[in-house]
Amino acid sequence: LYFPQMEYSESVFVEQPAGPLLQIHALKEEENETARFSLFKSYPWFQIDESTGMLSLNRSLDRKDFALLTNGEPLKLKKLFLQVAALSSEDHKHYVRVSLTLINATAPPCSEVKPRQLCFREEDFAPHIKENKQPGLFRNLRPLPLQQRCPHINITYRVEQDLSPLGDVYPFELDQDTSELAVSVPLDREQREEYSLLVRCTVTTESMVTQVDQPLLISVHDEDDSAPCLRNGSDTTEAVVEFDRKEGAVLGRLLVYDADSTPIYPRDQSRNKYAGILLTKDTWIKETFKIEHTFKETNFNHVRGTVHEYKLVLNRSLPTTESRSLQLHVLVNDTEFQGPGGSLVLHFNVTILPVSIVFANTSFLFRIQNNAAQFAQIGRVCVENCLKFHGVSITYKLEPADKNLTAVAKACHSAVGIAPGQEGIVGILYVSDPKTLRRHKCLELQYTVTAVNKLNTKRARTLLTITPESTGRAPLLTSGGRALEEDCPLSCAENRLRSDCEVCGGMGATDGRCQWRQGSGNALTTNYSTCSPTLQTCPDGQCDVVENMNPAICPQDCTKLDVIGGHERGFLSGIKAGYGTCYCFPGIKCYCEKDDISEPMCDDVCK
Amino acid sequence: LKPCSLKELEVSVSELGLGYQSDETLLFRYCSGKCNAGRRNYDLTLEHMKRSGQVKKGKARHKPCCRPTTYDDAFSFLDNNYEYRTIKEVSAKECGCI
Amino acid sequence: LKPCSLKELEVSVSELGLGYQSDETLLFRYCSGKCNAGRRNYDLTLEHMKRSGQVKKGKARHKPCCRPTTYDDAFSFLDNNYEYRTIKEVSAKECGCI
Amino acid sequence: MIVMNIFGLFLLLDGIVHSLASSSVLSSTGTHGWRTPVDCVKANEQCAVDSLCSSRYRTLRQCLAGRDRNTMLANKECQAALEVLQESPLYDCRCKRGMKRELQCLQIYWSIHLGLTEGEQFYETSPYEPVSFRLTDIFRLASISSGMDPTTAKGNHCTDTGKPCNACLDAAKACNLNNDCKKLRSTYISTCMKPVSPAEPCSRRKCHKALRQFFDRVSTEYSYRLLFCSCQEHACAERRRQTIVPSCSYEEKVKPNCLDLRNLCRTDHLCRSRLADFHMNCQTSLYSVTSCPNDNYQACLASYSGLIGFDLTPNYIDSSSTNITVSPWCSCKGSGNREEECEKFLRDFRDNSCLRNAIQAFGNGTDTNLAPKTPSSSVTQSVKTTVTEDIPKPS
Repeated sequence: LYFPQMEYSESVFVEQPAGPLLQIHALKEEENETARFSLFKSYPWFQIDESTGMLSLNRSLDRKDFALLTNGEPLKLKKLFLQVAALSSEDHKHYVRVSLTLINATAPPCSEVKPRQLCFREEDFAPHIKENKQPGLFRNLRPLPLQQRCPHINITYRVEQDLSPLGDVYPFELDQDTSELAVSVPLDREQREEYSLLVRCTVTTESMVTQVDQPLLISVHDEDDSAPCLRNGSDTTEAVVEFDRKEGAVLGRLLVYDADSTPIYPRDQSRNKYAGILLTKDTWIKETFKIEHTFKETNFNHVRGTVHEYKLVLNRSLPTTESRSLQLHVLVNDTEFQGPGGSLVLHFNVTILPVSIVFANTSFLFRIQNNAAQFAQIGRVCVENCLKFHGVSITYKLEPADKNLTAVAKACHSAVGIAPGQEGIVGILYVSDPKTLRRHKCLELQYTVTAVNKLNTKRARTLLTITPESTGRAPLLTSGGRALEEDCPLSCAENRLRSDCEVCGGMGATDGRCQWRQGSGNALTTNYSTCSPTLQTCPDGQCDVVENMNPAICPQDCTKLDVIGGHERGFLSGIKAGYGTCYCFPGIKCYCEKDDISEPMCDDVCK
Repeated sequence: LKPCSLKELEVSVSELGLGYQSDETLLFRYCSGKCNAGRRNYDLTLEHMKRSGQVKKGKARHKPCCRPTTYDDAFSFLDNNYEYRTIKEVSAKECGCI
Repeated sequence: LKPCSLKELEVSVSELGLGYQSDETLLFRYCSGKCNAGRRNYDLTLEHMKRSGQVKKGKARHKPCCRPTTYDDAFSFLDNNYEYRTIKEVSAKECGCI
Repeated sequence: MIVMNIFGLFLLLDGIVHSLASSSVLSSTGTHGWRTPVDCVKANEQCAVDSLCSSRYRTLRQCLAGRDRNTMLANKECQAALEVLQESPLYDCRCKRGMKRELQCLQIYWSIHLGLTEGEQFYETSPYEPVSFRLTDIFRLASISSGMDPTTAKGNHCTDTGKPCNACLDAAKACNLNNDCKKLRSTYISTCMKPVSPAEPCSRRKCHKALRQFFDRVSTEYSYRLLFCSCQEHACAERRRQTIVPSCSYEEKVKPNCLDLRNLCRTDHLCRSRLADFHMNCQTSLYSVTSCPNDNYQACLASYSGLIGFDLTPNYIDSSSTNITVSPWCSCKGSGNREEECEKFLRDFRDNSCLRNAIQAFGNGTDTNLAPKTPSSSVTQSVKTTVTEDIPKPS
């Protein structure tokens, strides 16, 4: 048994005479079912006929009753919820809720009742019919209390079907005497899940004939009566593992369709449940791969269905040396489909290629100004295909190519360092000891750079040459003959004016001089003016591993401290946008201020 | 000139001059006035030291200044591009001669 | 000019210029230096308000001043008339840009 | 269709036991006389000192806490406990929004009411006492502070000629001039805008908490103006949409199913209560001038704002200034056979004439005497009935 609507509702006026209120219907699921109706809680005013399901008012509601029902609160109307039970022959009870709006006023005379109210209930829930079930009556169109109260008004109904795109004739019949609608044949939701009828009601009084139309939308409820299918998709796909060897990497995906709808709620009891099982006993396979299954609603010619996606995913990171081919089989099973063909098998042809750690170029050549500051970035080294790697961690090591160097040459070679950048994929070369470079006027530095894969110590080597160059620029002197640089701050970012910036060096400056970026715009902008060690990498919204070595290098990308003045912070660090010029006192705070200060204003109060 | 105390002015965020564009307004409170009664032995001594040349002039301040001692909580607003912004320590809460 | 910090000078009590005569000496500590990194949104805003005429110049200070934030404990000594004297808040303990 | 795995004992006691579900009508056989409802914390304290009541209440809680709640409720002891508790003040106790120990009060309320109702109800009875605020008061409030009174807000544009009126901007200005409002507004904004990690642009939980604190503590004179300001142009409507910082408190990458979201809400007593209150006070009523139950706009606005900061946080879905549409962040995709129920749940937000009238009335500072738009017949199928032609009968 099932009720053909989510809830019933009707209104009851004070002093409304006893009589029929609502016809409750229960439709059969099985041929031999019969329904015995009852009220879950009995009330002095309401009763239901055990066999017909007619809910009626058996004595009218007076003002005292209404006060009792509203706990004495001065309300105009009160919602009372009844629970109607329908007991089926196999002693199974089903409930539906009836919401009665009790109105603390007497019913208006029939002459004041509008045709629409005579024809249709105020608040009605759309009916639904379960697919593949027995035909039967499911709805009484007529508001029964008004039928009783205004017998002299003749009401007739006609039901018309809209222009159905599928051209089919709707399986519904209207009993003109009882105004009850019936479904005449079992329905198939996978054919059509909604019927849009037009109910035409004609109201005839002594003086007037009025016609009132109202659409009626009947939905068809689903049950799991469709098997999984591929809908001319494939059950096999290739899955290649090469550069992306990281846990969680998606290697391949296959789709399975189901004409049934799959509710995602309630989550744990979701109907039409699908399982995807990897058919293997091999522990290596079980530890290395897993199947991820998701589903979502889709549409098969105006009817909701479901598309299930099965993804083959790496369950752990694979070493670069791993190399093999295998075929994986996945059993897809519609656990609730009773009929044949409830499951099918998907196939993933998996090929795992080894990844070699080699340097493509036979050697690396870099140049660096000999007045480069500490932490000036020289360049990046990277093994072949490194930018495609995921889940492969490489460490880079720098050693002088010549084992027996002089002390000075050794010192020169130790003036350059290498740091792991970008999730340990590249090696960033930087100046670690600029003074040594300058003091010893170091010439060409020859290194062997070794790339080692952390997981299996596979390594690769190549030559790397760094040639320090002189800028040929004489240092700027102060009026007193001292190198201007000595008055400069440690960090380029501290310079607020272009004039100071371009005469100073600072940490990270590649050619010994800071570089000024002239901003634009009069409001907050990502293109704010600022003084940088190298505009190539600072500011670029990335606080890279070398910039992160010292707060004085590039606070514009790395600061997490206060920024005063109009600004917008970078997502996790740095200044994404600023007003005018942004300058910083590393380790303290940064400022973003108008940069056209002609002369600092210092009135008598500020001295 | 009145003694150091809290003054207030209703201004729009754009009028703060920080670069934010928003028509929202706030009460901007600032400290203004003289600190006659705020001087300590320290100030007298320092003034004397500067006069007697023991301490270079122009470097150390021998008078208290009328400044905020605490600031209002951070102020958040919606700017004219419908982005939310927050400004810290923009308005004084209490003033003092320090 | 160095940032705001604590300086010290050994002086005799008489040299304090407070009128006490005693040959005893003490370490006189004072605050001196620039407050570059001390300005807040308050200062930027106040400066802008003064420039734009919303706040009268010469009344409110739009820059932090380098001043003591705490003072040494009271200092007692025997003056030249063999009387014991005590002076409070004569020497700075900590400095800050306020 | 609600298929109930039946309480065995209820079958037996079907005709006798009168445990009323959602309305506080007393058993039909005996009239217990009417009790002035007390708050559930007091009712619990009164029950605690009554040995019979306290032991039965303990039993009921064990019945409800049991693994298979329905079978537990079917046993004799549980049933007897229910019977006794219907006589105690616990039976029709209520709670007040913002009362001390509100959560405890709600926990007591639901511990009783979950025992009385059969399975999941679409509309649950609100645990909160009805708000008896007279309608006109809140609108006098709105008209005073919505810029009509020059003293409260600087340059209140709504009266300036020429400049487009932006009532939401004026609401923000008024808030910024009130210490409490400014502080709590700045707190929730900065909380909701603070990145947590690369994968988490904000902490939704902290943002919700800060929003709840704002709407609980700031006077409705300021909070309603920010939330329900009336707009004539896009800038104002977008500012109104941004009021609750939707990027953190409202939007999510994937839209959950609304029934799923409702279920999540109902696992938390506070959210469950606020949703029941919203349904109770904002459910479109065909029998009232304003479409609101008992013509009480204030109750509807209060329960709408009471939902903000919970899983079901609603918000304006666009920055259109012509029509007001609010909705929780969810869809009815994947509802299976419960699509109609899901659509109905969503319609109670998106197509709710009571809520819309209440917001518009507040925004315009109008009173109910100005007849609002005639309430559209909200036949569940939400398609208008058309009366085609009147043909006088030939005499």
